[in-house]
Amino acid sequence: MNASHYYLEATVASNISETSRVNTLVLRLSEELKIAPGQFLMVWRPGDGEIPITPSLTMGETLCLTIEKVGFTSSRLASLKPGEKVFLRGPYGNGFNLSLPGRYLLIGGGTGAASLTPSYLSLVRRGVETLFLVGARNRESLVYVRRLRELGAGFQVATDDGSEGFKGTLPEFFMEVSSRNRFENVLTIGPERMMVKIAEKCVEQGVSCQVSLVRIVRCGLGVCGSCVLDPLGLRVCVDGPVFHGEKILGSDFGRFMRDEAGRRVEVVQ
Amino acid sequence: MNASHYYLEATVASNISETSRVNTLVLRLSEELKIAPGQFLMVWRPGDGEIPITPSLTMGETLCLTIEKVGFTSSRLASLKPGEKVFLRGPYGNGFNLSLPGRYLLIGGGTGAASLTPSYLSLVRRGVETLFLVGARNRESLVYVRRLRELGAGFQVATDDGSEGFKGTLPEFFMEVSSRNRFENVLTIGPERMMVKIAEKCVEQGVSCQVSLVRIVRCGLGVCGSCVLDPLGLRVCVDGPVFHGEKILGSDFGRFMRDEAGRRVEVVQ
Amino acid sequence: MHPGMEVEVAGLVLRSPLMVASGVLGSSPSLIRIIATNPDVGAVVTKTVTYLPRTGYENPTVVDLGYGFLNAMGLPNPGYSEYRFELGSVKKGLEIPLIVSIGPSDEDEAEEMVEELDSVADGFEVNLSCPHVENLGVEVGSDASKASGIVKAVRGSTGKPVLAKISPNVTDFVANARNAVEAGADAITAINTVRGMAIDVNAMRPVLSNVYGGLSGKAIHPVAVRIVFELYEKIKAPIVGCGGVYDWRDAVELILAGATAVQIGSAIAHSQTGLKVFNEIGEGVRRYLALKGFSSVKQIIGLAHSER
Amino acid sequence: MHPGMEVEVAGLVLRSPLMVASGVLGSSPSLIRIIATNPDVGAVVTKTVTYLPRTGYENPTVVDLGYGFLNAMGLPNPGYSEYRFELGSVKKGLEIPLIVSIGPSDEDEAEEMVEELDSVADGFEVNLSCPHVENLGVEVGSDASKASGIVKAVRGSTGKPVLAKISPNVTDFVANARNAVEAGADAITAINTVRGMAIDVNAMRPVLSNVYGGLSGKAIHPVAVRIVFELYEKIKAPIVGCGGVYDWRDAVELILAGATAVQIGSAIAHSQTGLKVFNEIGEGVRRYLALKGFSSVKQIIGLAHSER
Ligand SMILES: Cc1cc2nc3c(=O)[nH]c(=O)nc-3n(C[C@H](O)[C@H](O)[C@H](O)COP(=O)(O)OP(=O)(O)OC[C@H]3O[C@@H](n4cnc5c(N)ncnc54)[C@H](O)[C@@H]3O)c2cc1C
Ligand SMILES: Cc1cc2nc3c(=O)[nH]c(=O)nc-3n(C[C@H](O)[C@H](O)[C@H](O)COP(=O)(O)OP(=O)(O)OC[C@H]3O[C@@H](n4cnc5c(N)ncnc54)[C@H](O)[C@@H]3O)c2cc1C
Ligand SMILES: Cc1cc2nc3c(=O)[nH]c(=O)nc-3n(C[C@H](O)[C@H](O)[C@H](O)COP(=O)(O)O)c2cc1C
Ligand SMILES: Cc1cc2nc3c(=O)[nH]c(=O)nc-3n(C[C@H](O)[C@H](O)[C@H](O)COP(=O)(O)O)c2cc1C
Ligand code: FES
Ligand code: FES
Repeated sequence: MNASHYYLEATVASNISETSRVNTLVLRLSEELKIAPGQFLMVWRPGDGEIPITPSLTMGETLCLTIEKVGFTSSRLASLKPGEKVFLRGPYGNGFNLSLPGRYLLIGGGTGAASLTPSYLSLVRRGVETLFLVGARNRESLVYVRRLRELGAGFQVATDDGSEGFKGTLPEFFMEVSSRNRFENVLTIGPERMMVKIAEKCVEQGVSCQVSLVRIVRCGLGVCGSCVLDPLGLRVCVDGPVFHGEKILGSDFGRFMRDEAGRRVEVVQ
Repeated sequence: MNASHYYLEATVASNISETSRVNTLVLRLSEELKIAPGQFLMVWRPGDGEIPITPSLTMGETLCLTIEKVGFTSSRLASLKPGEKVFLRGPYGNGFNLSLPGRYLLIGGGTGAASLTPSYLSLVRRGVETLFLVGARNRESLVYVRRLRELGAGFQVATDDGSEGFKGTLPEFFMEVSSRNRFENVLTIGPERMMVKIAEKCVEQGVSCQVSLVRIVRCGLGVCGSCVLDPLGLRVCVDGPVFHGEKILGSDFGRFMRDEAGRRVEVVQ
Repeated sequence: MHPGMEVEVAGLVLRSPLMVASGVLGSSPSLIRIIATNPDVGAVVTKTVTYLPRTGYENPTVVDLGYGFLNAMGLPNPGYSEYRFELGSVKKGLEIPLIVSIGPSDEDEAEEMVEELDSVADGFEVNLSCPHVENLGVEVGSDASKASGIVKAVRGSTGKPVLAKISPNVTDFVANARNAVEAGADAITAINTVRGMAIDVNAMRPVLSNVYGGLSGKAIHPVAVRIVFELYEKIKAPIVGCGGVYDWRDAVELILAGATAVQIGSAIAHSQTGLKVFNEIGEGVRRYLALKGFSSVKQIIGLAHSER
Repeated sequence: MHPGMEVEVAGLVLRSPLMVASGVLGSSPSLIRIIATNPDVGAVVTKTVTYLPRTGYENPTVVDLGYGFLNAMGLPNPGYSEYRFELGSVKKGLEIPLIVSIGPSDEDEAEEMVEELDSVADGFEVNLSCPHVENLGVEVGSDASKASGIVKAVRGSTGKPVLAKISPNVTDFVANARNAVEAGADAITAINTVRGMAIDVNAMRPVLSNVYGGLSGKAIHPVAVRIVFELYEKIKAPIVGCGGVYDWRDAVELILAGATAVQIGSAIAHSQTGLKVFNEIGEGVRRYLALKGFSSVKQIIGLAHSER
């Protein structure tokens, strides 16, 4: 019974435009926040709603959130100005297991590139051999690559149209890369259809694969059931958001999710 | 915030008549109870009420309560038969400080002799030089002396009418004894008028004196205020029941208490 | 499985007196199937379904207080007809009764919903007590004639057991329970959540987007015990106790107070072990019965009332 | 002492918004004197006195739940005339207002008590809400005309501020508060305890000798916040918040909800530091005000309501 009653106050230090749809908020926290790579926070603006976000950088009292404007709340948050406040609760869920033996391949699609960065940095800091693939539709849609360059990260790019890096989707790039190099571990965040393809390939190749799932998160506490992954009955907010691919392949993963009313709907991305 | 919600169940193993007014219940507990000498328990029989009692013996899952029949609840409890149940919550309050340096003189009047026995045994077990004075009006009113003999305790008796041991009150016996021997510490439980006399003498002689006070204990938790010692505002149930004599001399100690309605009334015994 | 654990509520034979409370975990069909394999679960109550689909309120919808939760979900649900379809897919092979919770806002809705859902339900729980949704819940429950009309409509549309779930947020909950029983409810579920709210001191604003919400969990257990105890003396129908059951003592307390069965909600999320909390509580109840010399949980129902 | 902490309730100037709640620690006169030396205590509310002396209920009268207490003391008190005598002995030299809590069972008692007590009181709190004493408290409070009559009688017998303390155990607490204000109450104290009970599983009996009792402490804090918040929008009189204030956040939450001052009860016993809890809370409130850039606690009263 660990009360998460209290929100941490955070002030926007700057707001960086990544693409036309994605912004990164650099936040200054009122106190330090301990959060493992892959865990998420609930980010609240009174009146504007509250949504789950996996931070894209955590350093002492600085925290980055990379947010795609997909609807009301995310658009409001992504448009905040320096000095404005947001309120955070968490961390919630299970992050990535970064202590499995072997080399790591990280695959981030869209904002997933940002959300995977703390995992990347943690691995590299510990001297683990790591390759980071980031992808998007085109050069303009690439997220977080400037920040990754600033951080001196070694990463490779894929775009669907070839406007930068490898020409093709991330699953295609993944096949390409893994035909040349062997990685014992794959971590991926991105559109669910992309993740399911990668997870399937990993299972075929006997590679451990961890994916970070998105469902409608309301409570974040495991009580409301809105984030359930059927038919496994797993709650993304407490049993996830990170799952081992082989554990959820064959479920609704990549195929169905539930909307806000609990209706079963197809996964479109 | 340590919940004392739950009562411990205890079964009467035997009921020993000490005097016409006092009985000792030997209880078998459903689990072990940790209680320091001088701490008290709230003893409940549904329908019959609940009263504070300082145990007269604690050994693993055996517990003795020596109870004087002064009113409804105490009379009901003191009359229980083997096999009947009582329910205990606690321990509550602060017991005696038995780690002060020097020799100890224990002075128990009436049931106080019983309530002091755990302290006596604890001191003797640790090899501390200890003398135990027990007293009553007359031989027939002496409490717990049989048990003390069984336990092989070295103790001396005083009776007001001289029907056994020293002839005189316990304060008189105390003066007698302390004129011959020096004790650095006095512990006393008994009628309040007796305790106040002893405490006064101790202060005169520069001897540390700890007394165990009786007030109307309702909650035992420090919340209801029914056990307050005026004008110090000390709560007997949490700040006591054991107090250092010099801290409370000059207060209502030995003079006034509050009845169940909170009226200030004289201490009669 | 554990013969001493069997109870009967309003004609439903339950292998365990422990049920999953409505709305907790949302009772997605797949979860119902998983939960039903737990031998210490006697029945599942679904989340409350309404006539039309509801998306519920905006986040934040839940506050964790440690000793309980505050929630104002706003009854999100896909609507009764889609839900009926989903329940149909799990109903077959389910070993325990499926009690469908419904939140109709009037008699017509009640009738239509129950007629449709009857084929997938083993019983109904009428939610007269959601403290944070207008036109449903407490509003319905405290309007005696409306509540009565809805329960009558449900009663008239099914031969299956009907439970009415009442609110603690009223002066005279006994009258409400009696009213529901007179309208045809076979049993009373007590209690739904207690009205409450939380304000964040940094944001200086109510946390829940709906401002007010319902308090559940440990915090309301003494309230539930008290209401079950009083209902047991004042109404004839069996009572299903609900509110703050976190361990076997809490469950036993409600049964001694007069509950025939006990629902568990918040504890599932607050316990470290999730759904295993049912097994911990079940084992505790069995140990307790054995220790006290009872052969069936039925023997202790309402025992706190008797002068022994 | 701490200028930013000063508030005014119904004409009483308080050096701190924190008061001792009625009945906790019994407020013996000597305790009142001791408490009054604490700079973080703004006023003391005495225990509720009745017309005649009451010995209260048999033990057990209190249950410690960890996250709160259940109590059914039965309003033990020496009766108003003896209590007046005792209060007289502490009144002189007292630096903070002494608010005398009274529990009259009718208008005549109210009049006589207030006339007598007026010389020792700086204000009165009329207890319309004790949940476990028949003919007093909730019974009085939920009988609107009786409550109204009593408050009018009190109002008519003193020129000093009159607070009316209301119960959370009713459907329409707003009506009760409004009723009291219309009858002349200058402020509303919200809330008294929430009805509850506990059963001991070994004894298989209700723990409290009175069976039912009142729940206080952490458990009821969200209920108090909610009632204060709603009263702030619906009545004009100032509100004194009470219920489950254990730390500075709890106090600030009630003030943001609309309370002008805050009473503290259970926390005194539940905190490790006893009466120092007032200083911890006081310091916390001051730190909070400074951090948020306010110079006075008055500036944050009701702030959770504004759309900012
Ligand atoms: C664990 C986790 C981590 C996430 N991390 C990020 C991140 O780092 N960056 C980022 O841009 N996005 C992230 N998301 C997704 C993000 O939470 C949603 O895009 C956001 O909630 C949309 O809310 P909205 O009000 O703006 O959109 P709405 O207009 O309410 O809805 C748009 C769509 O977003 C989805 N959505 C809505 N509400 C939620 C919700 N409460 N939880 C999850 N999905 C919802 C639904 O599919 C909906 O159809 C994450 C989601 C989860 C579950
Ligand atoms: C810390 C402590 C330890 C005690 N240990 C012992 C002990 O070991 N043996 C023993 O015989 N007695 C002990 N007592 C005293 C015992 O609790 C009372 O004699 C008993 O409560 C009387 O209750 P009753 O209902 O029988 O009497 P009642 O008829 O209710 O009252 C008789 C008198 O007993 C006193 N009394 C009543 N209720 C209480 C109460 N709740 N708390 C304290 N005093 C009360 C009052 O002075 C009252 O006038 C102890 C008291 C305290 C406070
Ligand atoms: C997140 C959440 C959602 C709930 N949804 C419903 C619901 O849809 N219908 C209903 O009757 N009760 C609902 N409740 C109330 C519970 O069924 C139960 O009455 C209450 O939580 C008290 O039980 P507990 O303390 O064991 O949680 C909900 C409770 C919670 C915490
Ligand atoms: C032991 C105890 C005794 C109480 N006695 C009274 C009383 O005499 N009069 C009254 O109005 N309220 C009484 N109350 C209620 C408190 O004043 C307060 O309203 C309630 O406890 C909620 O506040 P808290 O959570 O800070 O304790 C009592 C509460 C407790 C715990
Ligand atoms: S979001 Fe509520 S259970 Fe996961
Ligand atoms: S008995 Fe209640 S405070 Fe001591």
